[in-house]
Amino acid sequence: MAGTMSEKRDLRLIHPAPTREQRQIVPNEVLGMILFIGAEVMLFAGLISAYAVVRAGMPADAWPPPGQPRLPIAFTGFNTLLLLASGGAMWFGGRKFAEGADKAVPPVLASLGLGAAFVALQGYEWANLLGEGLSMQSSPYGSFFYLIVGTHAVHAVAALLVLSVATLRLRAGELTEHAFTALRAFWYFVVLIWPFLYWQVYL
Amino acid sequence: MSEPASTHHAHGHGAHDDHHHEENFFLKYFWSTDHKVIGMQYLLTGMFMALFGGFFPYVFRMQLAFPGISVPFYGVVSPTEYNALVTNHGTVMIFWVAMPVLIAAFGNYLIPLMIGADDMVFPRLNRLSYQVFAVSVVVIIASFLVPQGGFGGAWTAYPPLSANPDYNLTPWGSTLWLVAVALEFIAFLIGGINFITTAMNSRAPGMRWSDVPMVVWMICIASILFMASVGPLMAGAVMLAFDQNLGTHFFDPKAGGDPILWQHLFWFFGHPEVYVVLLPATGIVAEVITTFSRKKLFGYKTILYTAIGTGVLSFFVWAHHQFIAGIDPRMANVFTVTTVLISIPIAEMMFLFIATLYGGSIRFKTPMLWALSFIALFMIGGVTGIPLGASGSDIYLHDSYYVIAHFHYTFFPIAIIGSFTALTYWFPKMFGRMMNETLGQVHFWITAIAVNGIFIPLFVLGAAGQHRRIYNYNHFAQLSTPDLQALRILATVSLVILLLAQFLFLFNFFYSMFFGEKASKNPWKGCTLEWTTESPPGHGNWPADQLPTVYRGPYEYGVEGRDEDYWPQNVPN
Amino acid sequence: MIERLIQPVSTFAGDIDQLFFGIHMVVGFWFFLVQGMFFYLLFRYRYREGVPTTYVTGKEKHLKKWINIPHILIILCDVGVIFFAVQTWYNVKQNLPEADATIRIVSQQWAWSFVHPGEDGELGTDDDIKTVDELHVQEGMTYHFQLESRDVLHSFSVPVFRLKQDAVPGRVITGWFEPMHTGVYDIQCAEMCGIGHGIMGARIHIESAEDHAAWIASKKGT
Amino acid sequence: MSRVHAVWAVALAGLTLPGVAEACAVCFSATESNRGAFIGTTVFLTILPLLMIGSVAFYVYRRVKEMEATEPGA
Repeated sequence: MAGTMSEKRDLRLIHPAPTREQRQIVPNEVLGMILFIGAEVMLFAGLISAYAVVRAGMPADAWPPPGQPRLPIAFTGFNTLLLLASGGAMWFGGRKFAEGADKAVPPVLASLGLGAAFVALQGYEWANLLGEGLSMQSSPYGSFFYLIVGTHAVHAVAALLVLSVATLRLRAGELTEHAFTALRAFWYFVVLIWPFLYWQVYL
Repeated sequence: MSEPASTHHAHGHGAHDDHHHEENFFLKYFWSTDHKVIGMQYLLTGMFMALFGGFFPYVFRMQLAFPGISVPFYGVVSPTEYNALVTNHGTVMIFWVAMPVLIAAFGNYLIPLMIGADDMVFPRLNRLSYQVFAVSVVVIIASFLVPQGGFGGAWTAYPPLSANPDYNLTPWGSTLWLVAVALEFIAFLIGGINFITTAMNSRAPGMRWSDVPMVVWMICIASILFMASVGPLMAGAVMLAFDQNLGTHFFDPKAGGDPILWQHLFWFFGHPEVYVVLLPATGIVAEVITTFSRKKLFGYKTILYTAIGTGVLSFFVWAHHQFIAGIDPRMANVFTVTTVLISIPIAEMMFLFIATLYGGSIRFKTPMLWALSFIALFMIGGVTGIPLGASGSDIYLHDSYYVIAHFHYTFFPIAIIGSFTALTYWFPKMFGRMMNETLGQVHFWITAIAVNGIFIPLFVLGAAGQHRRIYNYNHFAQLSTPDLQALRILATVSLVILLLAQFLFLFNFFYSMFFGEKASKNPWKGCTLEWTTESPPGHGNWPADQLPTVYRGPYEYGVEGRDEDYWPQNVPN
Repeated sequence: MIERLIQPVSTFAGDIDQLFFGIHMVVGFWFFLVQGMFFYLLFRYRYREGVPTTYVTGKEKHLKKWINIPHILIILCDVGVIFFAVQTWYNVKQNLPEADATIRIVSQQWAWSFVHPGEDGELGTDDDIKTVDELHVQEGMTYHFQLESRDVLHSFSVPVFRLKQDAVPGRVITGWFEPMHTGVYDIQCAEMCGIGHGIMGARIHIESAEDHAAWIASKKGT
Repeated sequence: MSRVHAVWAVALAGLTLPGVAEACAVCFSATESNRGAFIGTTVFLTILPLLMIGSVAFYVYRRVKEMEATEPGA
């Protein structure tokens, strides 16, 4: 079909032997999760920015507001370690997956247990603080505390629920490697953003 | 959506075969995971919302031209209703017309077809995206029907007005408005993830980065921008919802909050959002211009770089919406620089589109007319952005009708002309029939002339000091002169003409859908992959054994020494 | 261009009008040049039977210069625009000349209240004059204003001054103006503030020294 | 963006810096720390998405290179 006049240009326009097979550059599930986590990071960045602005707008002696309870730094510090341990267990589960899907189940269960303990202890802390008079309405201090920590808690609970279902599928050998990677990535996000929030909100 | 665990793979056709049995109507059109059906759902919902959001300006422009009259088909407009109408005109047109039609409808419809895939990589998430969007449509419509009526605090929803029912007097409307917007964001977040993943991983064999059609690139860049900017606004929306309903004081200065903070979070999203809808429209225009001028795109990579440059810069310009909002005046200097600089990549992109015409053989068919009018009109919007971005003149022009005229000269080309360009161009592919060319051209000329009749008077009114969102200018001595009123009437008459002309389009659209001339596979002789399949494409887009392979770039028109003046991407030689 | 539509009445109004005019000249030049080129190309390369298209990729040096040269020129124009814009902004918003008098402007849904210094020229003394929707100033005097809001955001806009400033509840925002001509002009609220936003106007009375003194005297003891 | 852009951007930022360094004459009310927080979070919110997009783009770029290196045909 090509004419003789400009064979050279025509040849240059044809790619040298396109590869027949099609490959994913980054696995679908993983890429989708990376994008989702990016949006989530921006959500938390927005919350933290809002917190920083309101906090900076307050007089120095009004933050935390007088008469309001102080946040339990040590207790939550211990809790933070629990959550980090959970992240470590999840990472270990990911390594074990290479040896077989069922090998990954115990570390993942341990991770879920630690994560659930974290959520439960945070809930206990909330109940105490509410009892002591720190509520969402009592001051911007309280509002931001419950907003930021609560947003993280929603993520943690949602991740735990999804991961529990995924663990069942993992045990049945139905969970694909990439889906497992994507889910673990979300858990790492939940774990790793927490120390940053702890630093900003508690310290 | 923390489980994108769909095991569907781009070419895993075996899994699909059991779908080929006869599906009932509900499953086929409401529960489908086919990207074409979802794209069509988005398109039709967007068109419906365009009628909804297009009726509002008719009502409030009638009120402005003839204050106090009983508007035909509506009645007398009260200040509350006026505020709700202008607020929701903005919200609906951007979030329920421009976004769903340009990004979701054409993104869904075109991306798999243009990159030679059989569907999106996460088809079920895609369906979920539309379902969330459909709920948001119901919520925004419901916000008008609740006691005290729809939200009327401007589409920017600045607190404390939006946060406190004592101030805005629409306790239900403002909450529903916020919920609808938040749901809509979730829908597009899910959709955007799908678009980017699909475009990256499902490209046909042989399709390199530089073989991807421009519109796919643009939709992906827009989705990235959207996802990177929406987070802070979601954070702000949650805080605003808590302020409205839980008695918190995030934005209430009396209890230690900060009202400027919302503007901070809102415009961080709000300005990139402009480019989120602009880029897909420019992508559509690029496709149409190349096809109808029979020319390769002038500087494919440069256009891509200008789009990326625009995207990067769009994160640096947002505070120009706050020059006079009580932010630190020193910040205005920095944002003036970035805002004026963003004109450079956009101007360059327009130059490149115009340069594409050089040496072509231009056919003035309806889609081409729309695409060309996009360039001509968008340039007016572009150049009038400079006096607004320049802090010194913005002191006067801020919140005046000059702003309104400016952004309508950007958004009208983007949302309306961009959508018409795409609709008229891909109509044969979507419905397998051609639209009526004569009706299409009549509709084009009426619309393209009427739109100038609306917005050029508004530039003058804005320069004369008329501010936005005021339901009756007779309260201001300097604004109630007969000269200015004549301009308002001119704008209103043009608007009515423009709206009436849209019925021509609707007739053409639905008539051609059923009775139009049958379209061939490739009626415009385009090079991109969507023209290599049937019109309309069947389930799976191509027969399973005939998925295309790509051998060259998307715009090889007029290659010397060939019999045909186009060379489709999938033809080996 | 603006001054033909609405009179400039403050000392910086002329600067803003000039900036507006200057920017429009620059962008107008480019706009008509590019539109001219656009329509020329549309006409020149319209479809004609048997005339083939030229295969151009956009990498050709002799064609690229048509993009690159305007590109650099536009950057130069932008630098000019930025320079003058920032200069004007600095004069109006960042710079604060010595004041002859200070007034307080309090906005609320949906009215403006103004506090003028009385005969002693000091704000916050017993002889302050409070008015609603009516601001009285003397021509040729430099005024500082302290802008406050009681409830939601408002925006103090005086089109003849080319001045606009949002009022933020919880903050006191300071700005300045110097009226040049006597007369009565509109004040508008330029930020959506609720149902009555459309009627939230006021009038500014710019008076000569004698008239202003007479007005102050007439308010004495009220 | 080309190097020309970067040079211009730096030059222009330099032009406006003196204005930034100067004390704020007209914003008496909100505290200095609040204004600092606004500027700080502006920078933070602006840079963060670009950093994230940049690093993901770099990761993808490296994956593509990696895959091309292991490609059987190449």
